[in-house]
Order: sequence, then structure tokens, then C-alpha cells
Amino acid sequence: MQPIDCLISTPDKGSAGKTGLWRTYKPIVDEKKCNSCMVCWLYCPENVITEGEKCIEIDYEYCKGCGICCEVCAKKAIKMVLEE
Amino acid sequence: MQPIDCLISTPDKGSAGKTGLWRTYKPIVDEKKCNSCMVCWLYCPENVITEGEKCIEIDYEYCKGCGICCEVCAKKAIKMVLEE
Amino acid sequence: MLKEITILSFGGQGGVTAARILALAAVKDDKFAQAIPQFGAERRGSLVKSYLRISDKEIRRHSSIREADVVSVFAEKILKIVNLEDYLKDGGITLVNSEIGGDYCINASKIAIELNLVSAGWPIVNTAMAGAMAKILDISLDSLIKAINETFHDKLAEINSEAAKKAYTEVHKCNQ
Amino acid sequence: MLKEITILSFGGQGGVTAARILALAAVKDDKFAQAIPQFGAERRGSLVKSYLRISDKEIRRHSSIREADVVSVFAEKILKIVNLEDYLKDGGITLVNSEIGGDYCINASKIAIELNLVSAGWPIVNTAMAGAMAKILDISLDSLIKAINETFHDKLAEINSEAAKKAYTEVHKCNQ
Amino acid sequence: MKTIVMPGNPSCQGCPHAIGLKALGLALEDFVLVIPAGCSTIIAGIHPKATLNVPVLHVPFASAPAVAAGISAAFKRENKKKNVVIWMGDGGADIGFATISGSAVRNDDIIVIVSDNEAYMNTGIQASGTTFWKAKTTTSPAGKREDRKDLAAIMLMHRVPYVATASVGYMNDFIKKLEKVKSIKGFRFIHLHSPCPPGWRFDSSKTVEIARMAVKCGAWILWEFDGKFNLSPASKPYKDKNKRKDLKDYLKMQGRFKGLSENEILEIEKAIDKQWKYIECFENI
Amino acid sequence: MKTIVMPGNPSCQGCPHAIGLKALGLALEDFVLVIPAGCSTIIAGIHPKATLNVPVLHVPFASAPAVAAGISAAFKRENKKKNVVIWMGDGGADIGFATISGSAVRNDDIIVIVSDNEAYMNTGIQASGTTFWKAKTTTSPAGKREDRKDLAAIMLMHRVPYVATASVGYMNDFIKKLEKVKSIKGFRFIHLHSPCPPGWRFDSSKTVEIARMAVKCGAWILWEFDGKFNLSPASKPYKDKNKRKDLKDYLKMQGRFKGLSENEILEIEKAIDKQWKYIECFENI
Amino acid sequence: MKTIMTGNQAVAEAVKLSRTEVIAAYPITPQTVIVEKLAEMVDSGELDAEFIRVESEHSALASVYGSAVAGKRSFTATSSHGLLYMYEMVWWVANARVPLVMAVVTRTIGPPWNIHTDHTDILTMRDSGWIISMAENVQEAFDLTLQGFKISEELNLPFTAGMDAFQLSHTSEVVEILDQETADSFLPERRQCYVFGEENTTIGSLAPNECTAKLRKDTFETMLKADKTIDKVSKEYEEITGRNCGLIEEYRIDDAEYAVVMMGAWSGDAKDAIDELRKEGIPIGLLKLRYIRPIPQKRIEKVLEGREILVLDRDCSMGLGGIIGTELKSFMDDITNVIAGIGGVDVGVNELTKLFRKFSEDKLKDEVIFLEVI
Amino acid sequence: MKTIMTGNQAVAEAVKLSRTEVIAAYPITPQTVIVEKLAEMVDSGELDAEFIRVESEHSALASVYGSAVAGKRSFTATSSHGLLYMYEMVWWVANARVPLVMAVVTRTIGPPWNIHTDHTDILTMRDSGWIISMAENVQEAFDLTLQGFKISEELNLPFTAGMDAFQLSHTSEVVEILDQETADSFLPERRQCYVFGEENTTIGSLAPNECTAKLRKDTFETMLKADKTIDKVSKEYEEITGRNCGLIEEYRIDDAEYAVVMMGAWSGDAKDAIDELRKEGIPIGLLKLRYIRPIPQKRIEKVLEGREILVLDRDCSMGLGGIIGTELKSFMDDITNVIAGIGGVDVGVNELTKLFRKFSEDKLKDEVIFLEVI
Ligand SMILES: Cc1ncc(C[n+]2csc(CCOP(=O)(O)OP(=O)(O)O)c2C)c(N)n1
Ligand SMILES: Cc1ncc(C[n+]2csc(CCOP(=O)(O)OP(=O)(O)O)c2C)c(N)n1
Ligand code: SF4
Ligand code: SF4
Ligand code: SF4
Ligand code: SF4
Repeated sequence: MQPIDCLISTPDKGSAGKTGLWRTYKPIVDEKKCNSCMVCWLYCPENVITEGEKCIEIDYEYCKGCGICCEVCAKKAIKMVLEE
Repeated sequence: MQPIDCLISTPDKGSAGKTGLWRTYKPIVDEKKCNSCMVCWLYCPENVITEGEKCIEIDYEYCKGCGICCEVCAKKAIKMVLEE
Repeated sequence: MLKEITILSFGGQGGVTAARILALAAVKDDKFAQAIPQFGAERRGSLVKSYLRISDKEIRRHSSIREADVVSVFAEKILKIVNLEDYLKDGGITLVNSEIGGDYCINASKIAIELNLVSAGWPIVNTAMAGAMAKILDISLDSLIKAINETFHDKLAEINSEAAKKAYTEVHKCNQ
Repeated sequence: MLKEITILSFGGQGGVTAARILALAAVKDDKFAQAIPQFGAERRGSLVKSYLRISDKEIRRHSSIREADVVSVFAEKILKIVNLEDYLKDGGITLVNSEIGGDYCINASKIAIELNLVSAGWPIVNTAMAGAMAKILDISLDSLIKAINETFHDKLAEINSEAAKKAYTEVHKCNQ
Repeated sequence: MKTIVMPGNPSCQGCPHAIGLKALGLALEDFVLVIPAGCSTIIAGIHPKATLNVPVLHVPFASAPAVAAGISAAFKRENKKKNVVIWMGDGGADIGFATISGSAVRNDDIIVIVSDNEAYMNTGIQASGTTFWKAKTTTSPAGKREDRKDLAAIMLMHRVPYVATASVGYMNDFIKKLEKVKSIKGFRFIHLHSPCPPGWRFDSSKTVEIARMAVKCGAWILWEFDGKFNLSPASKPYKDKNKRKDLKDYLKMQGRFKGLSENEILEIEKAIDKQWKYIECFENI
Repeated sequence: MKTIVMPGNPSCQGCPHAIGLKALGLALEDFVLVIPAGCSTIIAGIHPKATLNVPVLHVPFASAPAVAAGISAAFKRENKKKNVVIWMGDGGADIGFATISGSAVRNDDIIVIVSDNEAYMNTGIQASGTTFWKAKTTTSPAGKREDRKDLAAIMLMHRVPYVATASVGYMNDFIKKLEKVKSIKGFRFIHLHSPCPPGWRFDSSKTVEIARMAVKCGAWILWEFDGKFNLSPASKPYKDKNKRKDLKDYLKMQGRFKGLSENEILEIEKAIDKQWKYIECFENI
Repeated sequence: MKTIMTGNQAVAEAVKLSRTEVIAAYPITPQTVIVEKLAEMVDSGELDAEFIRVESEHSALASVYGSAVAGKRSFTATSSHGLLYMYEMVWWVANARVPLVMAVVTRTIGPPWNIHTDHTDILTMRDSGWIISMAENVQEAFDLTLQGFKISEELNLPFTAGMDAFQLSHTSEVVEILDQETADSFLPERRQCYVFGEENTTIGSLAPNECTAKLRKDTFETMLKADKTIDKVSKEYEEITGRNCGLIEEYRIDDAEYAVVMMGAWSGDAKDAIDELRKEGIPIGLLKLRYIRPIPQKRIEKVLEGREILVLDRDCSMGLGGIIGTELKSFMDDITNVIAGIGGVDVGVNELTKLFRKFSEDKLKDEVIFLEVI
Repeated sequence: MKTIMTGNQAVAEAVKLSRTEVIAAYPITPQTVIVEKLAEMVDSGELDAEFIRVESEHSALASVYGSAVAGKRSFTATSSHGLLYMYEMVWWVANARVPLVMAVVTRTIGPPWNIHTDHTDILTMRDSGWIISMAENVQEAFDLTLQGFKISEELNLPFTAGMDAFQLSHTSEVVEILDQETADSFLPERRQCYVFGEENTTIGSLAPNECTAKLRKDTFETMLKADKTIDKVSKEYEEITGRNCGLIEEYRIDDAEYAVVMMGAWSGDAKDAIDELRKEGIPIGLLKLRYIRPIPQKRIEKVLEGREILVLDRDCSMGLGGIIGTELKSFMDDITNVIAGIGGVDVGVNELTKLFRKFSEDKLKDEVIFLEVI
């Protein structure tokens, strides 16, 4: 590596490591309630929500468990449960 | 003189020397017209006009001859004449 | 004798405060002590290292601790992301906030939650962990409580003392 | 041979420009030349010193001229505030914008006013004075006119050349 | 549509900047980001990994609009159509206000977004010009005494082509504004309201709720000037003071307002009313 | 009444700053002056003589309000009632705008006077933020293209206790404003219009006339905000566009506008009209 | 009173005990806590002073320049980019001969952004006429700050109390704090060579060139004699506290064949390293610089005379060498200069032991050596 | 083309001939004319470039940092307080390894306000990683600016072209200007080690400490090797123009017993003074530094070896000595260091003759001497 490369960073997941480890509470989606309106996707600061087959999916490796998805969901389809 | 005195200046006339020398035109007051309204005094940038016995007086040692007094005088009591 | 301790915690768990409280307590025990927070620039939530030195002589060094006599782990999850041996001197010992795991263990989270020491969802385990560490480091409970009382006020001082006391008595050797 | 000239003028009279024009003219005469404005921080109207060096060798020095071969005075009034000898080498000569006074004299103000070279009430005597100085300094009128034409444009170039020419011919020894 | 924010970055849980940054990717197409010192310096990732999937240039605290002007000039030389976007905090707008103002006066072809969490968060919650009335920070331990600096109003008086306010609680509104802004030429300014959980002392799940609450109680007013001044739809109802939610509810949700007296709350209310008065006056521009 | 300006100082003939400075002595009683870099640095005199018969502190270009805040704090410690007055140019307001804005936000107990000759004169007529539309300066040789920065309006949006405009052509108005301002506490701002003979290229005798002409053609608007916004008497008539003098006459008097096209003059006129529109809107504050 | 405190807290305490009347500062990691602490003290009334919450560092130093020139004891603090941002004021204050104290928490200059210690930032002040001190530990950070006011006011030169980022600023250590009475007995009423606002004079006018030269010469000479003032003040302080904070500290150097010169927090690690090597029988010692300006050449020469010298710099002048190394080389010969710990790279007892051992084995060439890591 | 021109104009010409694409600058006496001239050229279309009329020097350097990092040849200019005001950016640009050129017209720092030359301002850049050159005359100001772009772009380090206030900036002298074609043949297309905006990468992120150390070490080493690049470029330039602008200039030093070292405009006066003294039979010569960074130690040592050395500084580091003097002393012995001409005090042929004569009579003590006037 050239020294100059120290000035240059490349986009990648996990610049702060596996931030899933930061979670105290974990968002759990209720497939029955979720209608994939994607509001949670819009507001998730970590950008870990994607559109799944049945309902949204969360990348738990990086989800920090902030709870915003749960709060913005009009259908109350996401619950925050204490991490093991 | 202490070196520190180099930082300190004292108010005095003629910080730029005898600025009367800068004049090309010289303001001449017509005592008959001047009613000592002191408007020229108010606007003279050089602050060389004072209230005199009969009419205003000008300190020619420092008057730069800008001509403002002449312009602001409603009585047209001041004329600018070319310096010798 | 110089003892060097490394605390591993997540931001917000109070690792830095714990080190500071223990240093203060050690001073009250007439020792020399030093608490160094290893601040990364990371925001809340990421791994924070704090260092604690205790000695009977003046402590002059200010570098970080690379190989500690004691490593204190504030969250079990940390074990998943770091290799404790990287932080530990040969023959050094570990203390973990957990029911199992580490040479010593203490369920500090439980103590914190019981005492409602929770902030933004996180159990604040610093005083409980400090209590457990004090025991292991031969710091008197008395000095520790004094240090806690100088750090917190009123009600908070009380609860935190409580947490420390509890952990001080509950910390135990682990048999993994 | 190095000739050092000091120009004394009031701000706005164009002393700096005169030095520059003369330097340019000298270069056109295949000499080396240098024009240094001694800028004080004074505003318009105050005494400005400009320096001019002409030589047949490269001019390397950049300091101001303390004792000049020629002192050129752009306004008679200046004589009242400075002692020309302070600026002059033993045996140096003076040129004054005046009818009388100085070793040489030229009524540059008159020339300027005649040609309507007036700005904000001031006659701009720089080119007239340059003409007179050129004569004294052995700079060819031809080069001077060229230099003026590179400095001014159109009508202004014309009038200024006119002024220079006039002064070049009119400048004369003074008998005080 | 591109969400430029990579998962697993160093932002705090519930970080408003992270939400706001997502909108950029969703609304803008070809752009580069300039980031002065602030939380976003860190959010943008720690070498060798980067958080944001666009070109990002870190720059000194007070320098962003000037650097952006330079980049914009460079792009102009090549007829590149890339938008140069600054993402800065309210602190950057304090120390760098001459730079912002100078850039506005030049009408540089850049977009300036001030993501306002109402304090210097990266250095640990010190009061800034925009810190809310009476809010406690480490440099206003008894609550901020000074008026809240109305950045957007001040920028409006710079008579630049575009000025708007936005909020991380109203992403669609923010995105719409960005979409409009991207094809305007010249200096464009968006003042984004960004409630910060650790800085304001509320639970990380409440970022969006609190942002919305600010709008609903009239404390944060959404508007847009694009030649014409308009209240944004989300704020329109609250012109009518009676329709506003109770300010107390907004304050109560945040640790930074702990221990406010009734009197102090009244003072805040007055300040908010005054703010609305200015808005009314802008509606005549 | 004290005229603090000593005769024989280094100002140019007809210098507007010199006129303006006189008003300070006439209106204020116990005060000190802080002067950042600019023509006034020189006007204040060359060591060992000083021009101004009050305590004067020279300070770096961008620093004046911050230094003044420090002095004001020092005076407060001794319960001194001295006013701390800044006398700066429009250039100082460019580079130091963050400093002015920061001071306004803190509501420092100081008086800031920007004596605006619409360019950087001390360095030889370079364009500043407030340079008039289309004016030629050495850095806008073809005429300034950007909008004129409306400093006073921007300061008004800082919601400080006092903001006003003034003119060296209306000394009594300026003095009256200063007299009012001296007993107000907090941040006070006066934007003084100061036509400069060499910088604008007009004869030194015309300083006052041109200043008045600016007001009469509506290009410079005199107003005051002391809690309430008011057009000053001298400007009141010109709210009615029909009453305004011909803009062309104003422009024609100045070398810096030489060679303006009809179209350009029209543009300026529009800009002035726009300015009045803002004024109308301020009248509702 | 003995307690533990971080460097930042200790500085704030010293400022309080000095009865500072005006404080202005702008936050920057790792200095922030000083500002916060003082803001809190002022807000709570614990410290009777004005706190100006400025919008930048340029304004921070400008504000305290204003208050100090108007006669009040004043304080600010900064670091790294903050110091660079106020750099114009740094020179202005020194040239104006205004006494005041500023804490500088040394931090690496970016890019890349980096909040950890190296000394390049504070050394940018070295030409300007500031007294520059650098603490080894929290106690010294406290002591130097307190003495700073006295030294500054006697010399009419501004004073910097430097300390390393995190290693001191955020490290809690045992520290002995004076009580107010003792502090008062040590620190007299403020004095300074002129006060703004008392007379109708103008300060700092444009002046003939010779005036500038005269002023600079005076500063130059004042700095050359400043060692005497520091000796005097540190002796007075020692009498009260038992702690010496003189220009230099000698550690096991009397009989040393090998001498290391350095400053700042890692000097403590160096002492431990030297103890290690002494155990091995290696005759090595330390000359710690507590001040960079004034730099007591004669004294340093005397202490180092006849020994092998290693100057360890946590800073560098690009293309030349370590800054302290270069300065020492300018009046002494045969110096080995090593640059290390740049960008906050951790250098501890182990690394220093290794390095010093190599030095004592004459394995470092007599040149400038730039180490990424030791 | 031979003509006369002031230093400011010559620099503007060089910038034009370099096909600079972005210019941002803020006026300050005595640099102003550079800005005005370039503004005029851009406005008239004579120079096809963007001119950004910034509101401060911090923004001036920030803007050209932006344009340069985005790939465009960029230029700014400043002086004294302006340089101090942009000081944060000075370090940033160097640490970011971005090539660009800045002219610095050296001027005294206030207070008192003073617009005349001394070299203390430009020397505040010496640690930071900028290439620093200093012209003796207008021709060199032109030549160095033009070469600056090439040197900067080869080394990925920013370049300063220094010249004295008024003595060069405002003095009209004979100068030979290249035509555009020749300039083009000399100066290739811009290159730089990375360009911002082309890839989705982030520049300057927070990084582990070791990254900073690695980068600084690389700059340090690049600067150590920069003499080779300057040799190469100045040779190329010499081939085209016949003028050498290498790191140093030797004047009548071959057989000199006494050697004077200095830089800047007064070196010309020194040459005249040396000619005077030579006439008297005094064997004296001059080593002129055209660059301060890189500083070619070996070469200087070689030239000065065996001679009595006087370093004449128009700058000073308070309490230590002249800055150039100190740096030379760090690698050579027995140097007499005189500080003079501070605050623009006029030092001409007469004064220098007097001083040099005294030096040749061994009447200057081997110490630092600070002269108000000579
Ligand atoms: C010149 C300078 N001064 C101070 C700092 C320290 N600093 C870095 S970020 C920051 C506060 C940022 O606050 P804000 O812009 O509001 O962004 P936030 O962190 O709140 O997102 C400060 C003071 C700096 N980097 N540079
Ligand atoms: C940091 C810094 N940059 C630039 C300058 C140079 N400078 C001195 S005065 C001035 C212009 C002043 O203009 P303005 O404030 O409008 O006052 P005026 O001279 O027009 O009265 C400039 C650019 C300086 N002194 N300091
Ligand atoms: S808890 Fe937070 S980070 Fe996790 S998915 Fe929900 S919004 Fe995203
Ligand atoms: S001419 Fe000018 S300076 Fe002279 S008295 Fe009249 S107004 Fe004053
Ligand atoms: S402190 Fe606030 S703004 Fe900063 S990263 Fe954390 S949540 Fe985001
Ligand atoms: S240039 Fe204008 S403002 Fe400056 S001193 Fe002259 S007249 Fe006054």
C-alpha cells in the first residue's frame, strides 16, 4: 500500500465493525402486520432494512437496535425485544 | 523611550504632517454670506472649521481643500479658489 | 507493585467512569493511581478501552496498556469480537460481566437493571463492575463507596453505591 | 554607471508612474532600469517618494535610495516641507516643477493644466515631469514616447506624449 | 434511487444525520459531498472503510463552502453536471458563517445543507448559535440564555436562489426539496432539523417522533423560498397557534429541558410566536 | 460635544470615514473605539501621533467584535459604563462576518458600525459583498455581477436589540441614532453609507452630495429597528417610487459606473425595487 | 488537597485559583473539558468571571486579547486545528505584549482527521514570542498553568501551558491542588505594561519600520532573559508547594553516559524505561524540557556536556528533522535525533526501552531518523 | 520578451502562462496587484480560468484546495496576516498532498501595523511540508512561479513562491517573459496522485494513528528527496531560458574566506556590497538560498566548508535566533547569525558593506546579534 492510500477510504459495510453488537433491543417484524409500505426503510438511520419476500427484512449484523423503525411503523408491525 | 511606547500613540494634530499642503483649491469664506449655521463644521472631514467671531474660521494649516464645506453650505458662503 | 488493568466496554456503559472511580478509590487507600480513557473517535455504542493503573509508587508512564494484569469486560458480547488474550499479560486474569466466562464473573447488567440504572436502553454497569473490580484489586469497599459518592450525587450516589456493594460481594471465581 | 534618482511627489500626482515610465524608456534605450515606489501607508495627498535606477549593468540592489544623483520634485510646495539636501548626494542635481528653484526647472503643472491633465482637482504632472527628467537623464525622447504609449491608451496616450514632449524641450537650467 | 449510507457505520443509534444523509442518495443523482468537522466526519467512516457511497471530501471546520466553490469551479471547467453538496452541522455554520455568507454572496453553484442538531455534538454537546432557547448543554449548564439564531431567515436575506428548512421527521418533504434543488443553479441552502438522541437526551427510537413534534408545536417551521416564499404543507396548519401541539410535550420529551420553570416555558413560547411573526412577514416577499 | 477627529490626519480629501467618525464624538459620551484593518487604520494616525481623541485599539481584520466583546467583559467586571464601539469597513464585515454574527448571537454589549464605502479601499478598490450592483472595482473590472449584500437586513434577522442604517450625508440622523443607541444594552448595529471619492471616482467635494443622492434615488434606504421597524424620515418620501430622483443621475456622478448600458441600469433599478420590497416586509415586524 | 483529576480538570482548577476574570474558548477535542468545566464554574458562581462563548478560536483569542489588554486576567484554551485557526491572533497577542494564559492540548494536525497527540501544533508558536511550557503529567499541567499567569504578567508575554492529548488531558492522575489562600499568596494582583481604555491613546498604530524593529528586539531580549523570571517564579512556587517546575528537569543524568532529551507526557514512560536500563547497568539519563521558550541553552549545554545525546521529537519539520532536535543541534554537536510517536502512535515504556538500548549500543546513526512505529 | 514589470505583475504573468484554471485570492497589501491583475485577465478573457472572489484568505486557500484536489491547476497569493489567517489550510493542503502554487509576498506581522518586508511570515510555513522558494528579483519571482507548478505536481506537495514586499512586489525591473509556446513546452499537463470526484471514495477520513505517521513519514522523505526534482526541473528550465533557478546560488564564493548566507531581495544589495569589499581585497562571497524547503544541507555544507560563515536573517524566532541561522547551525558549526531588516527597516548596500566588513574583521562575536538598524 502506498502511504497516500492512507488518505483514501472505500465504501463498505461495517466501517464501525459489526454494529449489530451495539443492540440492547432487537427489532422483530411481524410478517402479518407488515404491508411493506417501506416507511421504516425510509427512516432507518442504519439503512439495514430491505424489501423482502413477504415483508421487510432487517440485517441484524448491523442493525443497532435504535428502535426508530418500530416507532415510525403505522401498522405497529415491529416490536423491540431485549437482546439475549 | 521604552520600546513598548512604540505601540502607543497620542492624539495630536498633524499625524499626517501639515496637510494644508495637500490643497489644490482653498476654501474662502465670505463673511457676509456666512450665518454661522455650522453645517460646514458638521461635515468637514478634517475637522478644521471652528466658530469664529464673525463667521466660521478655517485652519488652513490642515484644511485639505476637499471642497465639502463649499458644497454643503446653503448660503454659498464658501468658495474654492485655486491655491497659489 | 504496579497493577495494570484494561477495561473493555461499549460506549455508554461507563467504562471510563469505572476506571476513574477505581483510581480515586485507590488513592483513598493511599495508593497511586491513574485512569486513562482510550478515546477513539467512534460515537456511542462502539468498543471503548479504558486503562487503570494502581501502584504504591508514583505512576509516571502515560502510554496505553498493551498487556494487562487484569482485563475487565463490561459486556459478554465483547468476548465475541475481541480475543482477550491480545489484551492480557501471561498469567493475567479476566473479569466478565456475565454469569459464566472469565476468571471472575459478575452479572453486573442484572444488578444495574434491578436498580434501574438504565439509560437510553443500556444498563449502566460501571459502578457494579467497579465493585467487582475493587474486590479483585484489593481496593477497600469503603474507599470505593467514598469515590462513588464524590462522583455521583444524592439518589444516584446511593443507587450506585448499592450496585457497587452488591457486586463487591457477589463477584466470584468462574469455573468455565 | 548607475544613476539613482529620487522623485518626491504628492499622492495622486503620479510620481510612481513617472518612475515606471522612465524605467521602461531606459530599457528601450538598452539600459537596465528599476523603479521602486516607496509606499507609505498614507492615503492620497501625502508625500510619496519614488526611486528610479538606471544603469548599463544589471541592477541588483533593492533598497531605497538615500542619496540620489538626481532629485525630482513634483510640486514646489514640497520644497517647504523637505530639505532636498537630505535626499541628495554631494554634487547631485535637482529638478523642480516650478518656474524657478532647483538646478533645473520645468513648469509641469502649467503643461498639465493646459492639456487638461487634471484629476480630482490635481494636475497630473507625471508625464510632463518624465519628459523633463528624460532630458536630464539622457533618455531618448523616442523611447520615452514609446514607454508612454505602452502605459496609456488612445487619447490619453496622445496627450501625455504631448506633455512629455513639451517638457522635454522646455526644461531648463535655473538660475536662482 | 440510491441509499448512500452503508450499514455498520459509526453513527450513534438513532442518529438524525444518518437519516438525513439517506435522503441525499434518494433525491440527487450525480453529486459529491463535502463534509467539515462534526459528527458526520465520524459517521463517514474510519479508514480504510467509508460509509458513504459517493465521493466525499473531508475539509476543515470553517472551510466547506469555500472548498465546495473550488470544486464547483473545477467541475465547471469540464462542464461536469455534478452537484457539489455540503453536509455540515450547526457548529460548522457558526465558525464558518463568514464562509457561508461569502459563498452566498458570490452565488456559488453549490448546495449547502446544515444538519442542525442544535449543538456541537461531536465535541460533546456544547451550545451553538442555533441551540434551542433554554436548552442545557455543557457550555450552557443552566440553560441557554441567548436567542436562537435563525439561520434560514438570515440566509433568506442573502437573496440566494433557494432557501428552505426541512426536518428528518419529514423525509418526503426533504426529498422533494432536494429534488427541486438539484436542477436550480447557484447557491442553495437547506436548514435541516436533526434531533440528536444523546445530545438532547431522549431515547434513540424517538428521533423521528421528536422531529415531528417540533414541527407540530410550531417550534420548527418548514418553509421554502425558490423565488417565492411558501410555508411547506406540513407546517401550514400550525400558522394557527391554536392548532399547535402543546410546547410542553415537546420539551418534556428531552433531557436537555429538565427543570424548566413555567416562566421559562412561557419565554420560549413567546420566542416561537415571534418566529412565526417573521414567517408572516416573509410571506410578503 | 467633542469632535474626536484631529486635523491633519492621513485620510484622503473628502473622506467619508472622517466625517462619520466625527459623529461618534458628537453623540457618544464615554466610549472606546476598536478598529480592524481598513482605511480607518491609517486615518487613525501614524505613530507617534494619533488622530482620534479617545482610546483606540487597532485589531486584526476579522477580529473586531470578538475583541470588543472581551473589552466589554473587562469593563463589566469594573462596572464601567463605557460604550465599546467598533468602527469597521465593509471588508471587515466580509472576512469577519462569522465574528459579527457570533457576537450578535451572544448579544454582546457593543456597538458595531460598518462604515460602508462599498469596496476594500485600503488595499485599492477591490469588490466587497456590499459593492453596488455593476460597480467597477479592480476585482470586478467589468462591473460587479453579484447581488449587493444587504448587511443591515441580515443583521435584522439576527434579532438583536438595535439595527439601523445611516449615511454620512445625513449627519443629524446618524447622530440621533447614535444618541439613542448609546443607552441601549446589548448588540447594536449601524450600517453607515460612506461614499469614497477615490474609490467611487468622484471629486472630493461631492462626498456629502453623493451620499444624499443615494438616499434620494432610493438606492440607500435609511431605517431603524429598535424593537420596532421604522423608515427614517429622510427616506420616507422615497417609498413612493415616483418621488425618487433619477437613478441615472446618481450613477453618472461616479466613475465606477462609467459605460453602463441602459440594460444594466434597468437591472440596478430592479434590484433597488426589490430592496424596497423587503423594506415593506420589514415594516410588518 | 490531594485528589485525582484529569489534565483538563486540573487546568480549569488552576484557572479558577488564579482568579481569572475573563474566559473565552471554543471547544475542540481534546481540550473541550477545560471549556466545559470553566463554563460550569462560572455558571454556578464558583468562579466569579465572565465566560464568553465565542464562535471560533480566532474569536476566542481575540476576546481574551480584548479583556487582557483592558486589564483583566484572562484565559483561553485550544488544540491543533483550533490553534491554527487562531494563528493570526497568536502572533498579534505576542507582538502586542499582552499577558494572558492559554492551554494548548497538543493534537495531530489533519488530514487524515486524528485527535491524538503529537507536538507539532504547539511548536508552530515557537517563533512568535509566547512563553511555551509543556507538562509531563497532570500535576505539572496544574502547576504550570498557575505559574503561567505570574510569569506572563512579569514578562508582558503571553504564556502557553501545553499538555498531551488524552495522555494528560483525559487521564485522571493524583494531583495536589492548592487552596485559594495559598494560591493568592503566590499570585499577586495583575500587572501589565499598559492598559487599554484608561487614556485617550491609540494602541498599535501604523508605525515607522524602526518602531517595529525596536519592539521585536525588545521581545527577543525579554525572551532571552525570561529564564531568570521563570527561575524566580518557580522557586517561589517551590517554596510554597515543594514542587519544582523549572525550565528543565534532570533525571538520573548526573552520571549518565547517554542522555535523552524530550518533553511532554511520554517523558514519564522514558523515566521508567531509563530505570529498566539502569537495572541492566546502562548509564543513561533524561533531560526533560519543561519549556521550549525560553530555551535555556547554557543550562542544557552544561547538563549534556560530554554525553551521548539523543533528542526524541514527537513533531517534525518536514525535510529537516525533529524541531527540538534541530534547535538543540543549533547550539550543540553530535546529536542523534529521532522522530517518533507522530499522529499519536502509542510509544510506551517497552518501545522506549528498546530505542534507548539501541541508542546506548550506538546503533542509531548520527542522523535524523523518522520512525512510523518504534 | 524583455520588458519591465513589478514582481506582482510578473507572478500574474507566470500564472497565466501556466494555464492555471482556477484562481482564488483575497487582497492584502502588498500582494493585491497579483489578485487584481489576474481578475482582470480572467475578466477580459486573456486567461481562460475561473476566478473566485473569496471573502477571506482561509477561503482563498480552501477554494484552490477544492479545485486542485478536483484536478485543476490552481493558484492563490497572500501575505503576512493573510497567511496567518489561512494557516489552518496551509497545513491541510500539505498534509493532503495536493499540488498547487501560492505566492507569498513577505510582510511584517503586526502590531504595530506595518506593510513592509520581513521574512518571518513565510517561515511559519517551514514545518508544514510546503516547498518554499524565495526570489531575489522580479525575474526570479516569475521563474520560480512557473517552475513551481511543475515541481509541485511532480512531488505532490504545494509550492510557495516568496518575494519581498515592495522591494520586489512593487518594484519594476527588467524581466524576460516566456511566450506561451515555450511555457507550454516546459510545463506538461497537470498530474497529481489522486483526483477527487472520480471515484466513490472518501478522502481524509479519520484513520488509525499509524496511517498519519506513515503519511507524514512519506512527506518527510519526499521533502528530503525534493532537491533532485528541483535540480531536474530547474535544469529543464535553464535549457529553455538560459536562467538557472536551482536551490542555491553561489556568488564570488569559490575563493572566499568569508561567506554570507541569505535569501530574498536584499541578496542583490549584498552582491553589490561584496563587489565593494572585493575591491578592497576582502575575500568574501555569498551563498544565496533560493529554497528554504527543501534545504540542501549537503550542498550548503560543501559550499561553505572551511569558510567563516555569517547567516543574515530578516526574520527571527523569539529567544532563539534567526530562523535560517538556527537551521544552518543545526548542521554546521561556527556560524555567526545576524538578524536585521526586521519590520522592513531599510538595509542597503552601504549597511551591508559596513556589516560585512565588520564580519571580515572578525568583529562580530560568534553569537546571535539582533540589530534594530545596521
Ligand atoms: C478550527 C476547529 N475548531 C474546532 C474543531 C473541533 N470540532 C470538531 S467538530 C465540532 C463541533 C461540530 O458541531 P456541529 O457542526 O454542530 O456538528 P455535530 O457534531 O453536532 O454534528 C468542533 C467544535 C475543529 N475541528 N476545528
Ligand atoms: C487577514 C487579513 N487579510 C487581508 C488584510 C488586508 N486588508 C487590510 S484593509 C483591507 C480592506 C479593507 O476594506 P474595508 O473593510 O472595506 O475598509 P476600507 O479600507 O474600505 O475603509 C484588506 C483587504 C488584512 N489586514 N488582514
Ligand atoms: S432498530 Fe434502528 S437500525 Fe435497526 S432496523 Fe430499526 S431503525 Fe434500523
Ligand atoms: S475644504 Fe474640506 S477640509 Fe477644508 S475646511 Fe472645507 S471641508 Fe474642511
Ligand atoms: S451525537 Fe447525535 S448527531 Fe452525533 S452521531 Fe450521535 S446521534 Fe448523530
Ligand atoms: S480611500 Fe476613501 S475611505 Fe479610504 S481614506 Fe480615502 S476617502 Fe477615505
